[in-house]
Amino acid sequence: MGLDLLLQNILNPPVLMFMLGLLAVLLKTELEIPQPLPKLFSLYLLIAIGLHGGYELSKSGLTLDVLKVLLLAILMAIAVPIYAFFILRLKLDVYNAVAIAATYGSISAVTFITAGSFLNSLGQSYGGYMIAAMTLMESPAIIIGLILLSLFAKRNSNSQIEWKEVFRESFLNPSVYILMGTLLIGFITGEKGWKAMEPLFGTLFKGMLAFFLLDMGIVAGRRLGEIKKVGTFLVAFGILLPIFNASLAIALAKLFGLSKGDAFMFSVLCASASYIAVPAAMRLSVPEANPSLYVTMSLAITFPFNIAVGIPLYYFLIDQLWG
Amino acid sequence: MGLDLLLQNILNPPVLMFMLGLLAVLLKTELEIPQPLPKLFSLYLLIAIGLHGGYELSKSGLTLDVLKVLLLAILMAIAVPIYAFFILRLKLDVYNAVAIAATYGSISAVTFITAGSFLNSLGQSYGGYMIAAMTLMESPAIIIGLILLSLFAKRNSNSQIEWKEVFRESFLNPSVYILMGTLLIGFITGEKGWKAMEPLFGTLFKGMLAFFLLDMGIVAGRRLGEIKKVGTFLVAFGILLPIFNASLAIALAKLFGLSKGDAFMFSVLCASASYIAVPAAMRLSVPEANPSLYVTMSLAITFPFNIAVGIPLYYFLIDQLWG
Amino acid sequence: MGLDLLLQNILNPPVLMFMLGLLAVLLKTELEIPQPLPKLFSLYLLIAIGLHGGYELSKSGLTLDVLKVLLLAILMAIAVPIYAFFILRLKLDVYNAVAIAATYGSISAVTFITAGSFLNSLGQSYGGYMIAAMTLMESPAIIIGLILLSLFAKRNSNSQIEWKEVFRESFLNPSVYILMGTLLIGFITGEKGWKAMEPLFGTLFKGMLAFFLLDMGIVAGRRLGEIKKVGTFLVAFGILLPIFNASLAIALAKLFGLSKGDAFMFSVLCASASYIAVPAAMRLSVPEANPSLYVTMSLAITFPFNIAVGIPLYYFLIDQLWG
Amino acid sequence: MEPMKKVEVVIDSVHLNKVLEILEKQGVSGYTVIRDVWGKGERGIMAGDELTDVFKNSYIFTVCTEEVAKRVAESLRPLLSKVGGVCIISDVLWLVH
Amino acid sequence: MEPMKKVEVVIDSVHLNKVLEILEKQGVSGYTVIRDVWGKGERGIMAGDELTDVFKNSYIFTVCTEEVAKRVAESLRPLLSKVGGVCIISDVLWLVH
Amino acid sequence: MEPMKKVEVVIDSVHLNKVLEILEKQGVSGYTVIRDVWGKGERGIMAGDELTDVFKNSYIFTVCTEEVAKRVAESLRPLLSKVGGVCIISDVLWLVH
Ligand SMILES: Nc1ncnc2c1ncn2[C@@H]1O[C@H](COP(=O)(O)O)[C@@H](O)[C@H]1O
Ligand SMILES: Nc1ncnc2c1ncn2[C@@H]1O[C@H](COP(=O)(O)O)[C@@H](O)[C@H]1O
Ligand SMILES: Nc1ncnc2c1ncn2[C@@H]1O[C@H](COP(=O)(O)O)[C@@H](O)[C@H]1O
Ligand code: NA
Ligand code: NA
Ligand code: NA
Repeated sequence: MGLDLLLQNILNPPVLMFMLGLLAVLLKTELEIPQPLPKLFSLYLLIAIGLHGGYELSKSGLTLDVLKVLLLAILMAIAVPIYAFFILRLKLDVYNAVAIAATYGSISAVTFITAGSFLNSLGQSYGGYMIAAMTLMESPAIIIGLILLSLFAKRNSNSQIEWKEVFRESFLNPSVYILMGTLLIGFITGEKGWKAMEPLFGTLFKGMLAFFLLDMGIVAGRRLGEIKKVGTFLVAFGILLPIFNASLAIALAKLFGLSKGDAFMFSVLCASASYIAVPAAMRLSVPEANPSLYVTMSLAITFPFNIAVGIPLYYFLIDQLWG
Repeated sequence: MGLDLLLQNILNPPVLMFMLGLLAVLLKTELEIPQPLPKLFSLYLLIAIGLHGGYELSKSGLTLDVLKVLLLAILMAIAVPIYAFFILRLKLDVYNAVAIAATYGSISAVTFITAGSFLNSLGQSYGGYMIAAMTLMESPAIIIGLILLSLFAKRNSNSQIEWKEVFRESFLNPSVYILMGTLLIGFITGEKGWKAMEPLFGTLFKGMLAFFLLDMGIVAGRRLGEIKKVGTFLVAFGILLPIFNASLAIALAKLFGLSKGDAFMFSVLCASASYIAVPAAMRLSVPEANPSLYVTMSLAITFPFNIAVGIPLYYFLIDQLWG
Repeated sequence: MGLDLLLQNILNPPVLMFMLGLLAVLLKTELEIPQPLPKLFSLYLLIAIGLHGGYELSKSGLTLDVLKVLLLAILMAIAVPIYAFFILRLKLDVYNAVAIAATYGSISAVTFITAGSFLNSLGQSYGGYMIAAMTLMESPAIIIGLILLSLFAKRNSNSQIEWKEVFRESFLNPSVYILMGTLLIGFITGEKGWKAMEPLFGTLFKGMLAFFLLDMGIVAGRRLGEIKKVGTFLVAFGILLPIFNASLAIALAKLFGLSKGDAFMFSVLCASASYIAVPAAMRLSVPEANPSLYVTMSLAITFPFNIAVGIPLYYFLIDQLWG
Repeated sequence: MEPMKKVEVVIDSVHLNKVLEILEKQGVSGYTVIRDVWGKGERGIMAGDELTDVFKNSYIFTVCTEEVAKRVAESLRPLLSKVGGVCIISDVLWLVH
Repeated sequence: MEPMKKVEVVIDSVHLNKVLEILEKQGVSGYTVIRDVWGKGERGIMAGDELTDVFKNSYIFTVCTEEVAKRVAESLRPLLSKVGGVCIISDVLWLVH
Repeated sequence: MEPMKKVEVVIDSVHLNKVLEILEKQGVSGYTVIRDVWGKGERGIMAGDELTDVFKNSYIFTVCTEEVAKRVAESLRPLLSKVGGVCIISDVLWLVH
């Protein structure tokens, strides 16, 4: 694969900041970014891509291509957790299989954002509707996971799933909500609105991403220690499944004739795993599953892999097909 | 009233962000902006308007018009809590009447700021000395309130008012202090100083306001539930008194020949109610009053009303008179 | 000394913000900037100078001059704590002498940064490698201090120094680490990287500094009360030693032919005292020493002195010699 | 001063609401909550992870009469045995005002 | 180990200083404070409102001798009955060092 | 419900890790920590200074058997007498689940 691409990706302040954070933990420095600063950054990033995506949409409008992308997004959001579950069942009990499957069925906004700034640095772009696609892909996996659970797990009465709760939790979790909301605001206020918001939510974007990735590195680093507990099977799973998901996404993207940029962002979405929305939901609804499995896999294995290797890799593949 | 004005006001990212926050609570999403982030934003906004106002003052200088405005400001800051008190006494005990009267006698910086960015979006402006006026209007209501209290409430010895404490609390509360201080700094450092501060405290202003209003929406939303406890009389009071205050302010402004922009900002100041400085003081000095009355009214009724309807309404009235 | 220089320095928003913070405490306002906001600002400032310094280095490259500066830096970082210790022993027990000596042997990044923006406002600049020099000067004092301790203090067995711990603590303390890391990132990513980071870490720099100095003023103000406990000897020490250190630094700088800007920044480094890294290390390794001595001296005496008087003073001296 | 029982609970923060519901249901006169405590127990270390919010505990205590305390303890048991956490009861004197 | 009393107080944060003054006045050897706790009681829910800081409690405890504890309790009563809050006292053993 | 001991410690946060090591070494089944508490004692006021992090305490409590509690107390004594802080022990009932 194009080594230049790999370097092109890694030799970027944001990615290097991520590694700086990782290293900080490995070297046992006491560097930390205490709450609620990480919340400030993640909130900022969500609002920023929401507003910008909405503004882009207000220019492009809702074309048929958009619908195509959104459909593909939902399709994958339903398919991934299902096949992931059955793969995981080969080695794991139902509870952990469900939790991990749901984690990989959903997406990571920060991976998406980092991929976006990588695409940018190559002088290319993607449609604002990809933000909508991302939003649509965040929640279904939770529902699918719990359906699988109620199908395959024999639980005693006092641990019935409260479906109403679950649906609210899934479709109204903060990140989904803020993304949808700002997408709408960006769409409504269009050019004028964006001009007013751009200095904060546009111009500073890359710097804030770098700042946040420093924290992501620290958080991921803290989990590194637990990888051994995770075991080879799950480590392999945490790397191979994303590659598989991305490849599948690329194939579909080609089949449905997505643009190069959109195809890339779509593949990144499918390859990424959730470390906030889904874990939160799983802790509540599947306490039998072990968080240090699914959180560690998503944060300490898949996220770093995607940031460092996955992003250029998927782009490389797409570059071959789209040219 | 000009529907276009209403839309012009609402279809702005900041106001829409406020509604997004409100809705987040109504939909029971777990969206929250934890402390001390709100403090960061409010501090930023206070410093920003302080520095900018001071810079503007350094250009315009202290003219007679300025003194006129400041006098009007103090006048209203004294008058409002007094007549508000007697209106409230029709239905409430002395303690709650005092607390609510003081709340409406003081001002809300964020309402003022939002009005300012609305004025901006209409391509108009106001004098930097309006910031000074705002600062002067924050504290007197507290003193007036406590004077009314000592006149009309028969309290047992152990709850004597500690006047020294009260004066410090009122005139040196953080927001008053930071506004006066940065106003002075902006004035002293003038052009050169502002050039250095503008990238952070000028260019990013609208974005930060939008970010903060998202939080204001959440906080206001949390109180919405308590409106029923507040009762029709106080709900009506929370909407009608601001309109009355604004109208009175507009009349005075016309009488004293204020400029259009200044008149508008002045009317907004009189219409707004405090939800930080005064409640803090009231909790300390009037524990007999029920915070969920005065906080709810100011945050969940008057603030949203002013942000969404009041601002364009007052502007509309002024537009009729100033043309 | 050039009064104009003094004013030139003080009549700057950042320095005035510092005084505003100080005054806030003296006037007993309840103004505060709660954690982790100060951490956000200090982290921001460290990252910003790190990235920018690295970028500058990538342009200038590692010349012989650079090595000269770095050597001087290490030299002073070793010399200062030693002679400071023996001066302090005239009045203090070993433990407090060690802690204070280490405090003054190390540096204060914020003093350095404030000096930098003062230099800027005079239209002059310094080499990016000065950041590296600063980084090198942060830790040695801790080691020297503990060596002095083990030489001169007779402690019972259960308080042996854990040298391994100490070295990690010193050379991998968060600020040293983040400075080295971002310096490297800035160096590697060069022009392209800086362009992406500049909007956040360059353009906003002065504003953020002002914001942070407001907090520094509050924190320093809180300690002012303890100055009387510190006693005349230590107060004098907290002002005279910095002046002496700076003069020595200037002499060396002249001797080794440093550029004017570098000489100034170097003198400021030697004159400044640590209030984070070293106190943290001392609390852990020298609990017998009284933190309210060394923290108060560094925060409430030396820091304000340098910010207000030291910076223009050192510059004045240099101006005489370099012309 | 009235003799009362103090019931203390430490539990994963996601389950805080369940605990409060139980307290309300058993009719305690009030409770106090400290968010963001961390600790270690059977389920390993719970050192609040800034990002994911997983692994974070809450501490709740309520002062109530002995039999309310008993009822609270009983109705907490199933929850605790499912999701972990601790519950302890001790004697206190309550200042009546 | 010395037998002592532990006095715990939960009160609206605006009144924290008043409580500390009382403790000092009664001559306790020290105290520990946890800011930003929330809870529920006669006066309804106190769930620290991020913006206005209204509805936020503080938790204070002090370890002292029995008669100091008694005096503290007595001098706290009027404050608590005016502004609300709770005060409880329990037995502890103090590790002398 | 099993009778147990509750051991509470307040100490300067820099020494928190030392305390936890001691608890582990004495084999407690778990512990709970509250960071960022402040207070006053022999060593004066410890009101967490936002910037330097000096003057900040941590609060730790562990529930354990009487003899573990005794051992913990003994092994804490030297540390406390060197760096200050308090340690108290009280009786609690532990809800077995
Ligand atoms: N023996 C103990 N003493 C104090 N706190 C405990 C103890 N055991 C558990 N905890 C607290 O309860 C939480 C959950 O415990 P567990 O379910 O055993 O993992 C832990 O994270 C600790 O905060
Ligand atoms: N029974 C109780 N147990 C524990 N904490 C309580 C209890 N009652 C009140 N509190 C605390 O004391 C605060 C004030 O109580 P109150 O004055 O009754 O509203 C509440 O917000 C709670 O944090
Ligand atoms: N009598 C006491 N009651 C409650 N907490 C105390 C007491 N004495 C000391 N503390 C806490 O222990 C910390 C250190 O105490 P000291 O070492 O005596 O300064 C203080 O900052 C308080 O938080
Ligand atoms: Na995925
Ligand atoms: Na008003
Ligand atoms: Na120095």
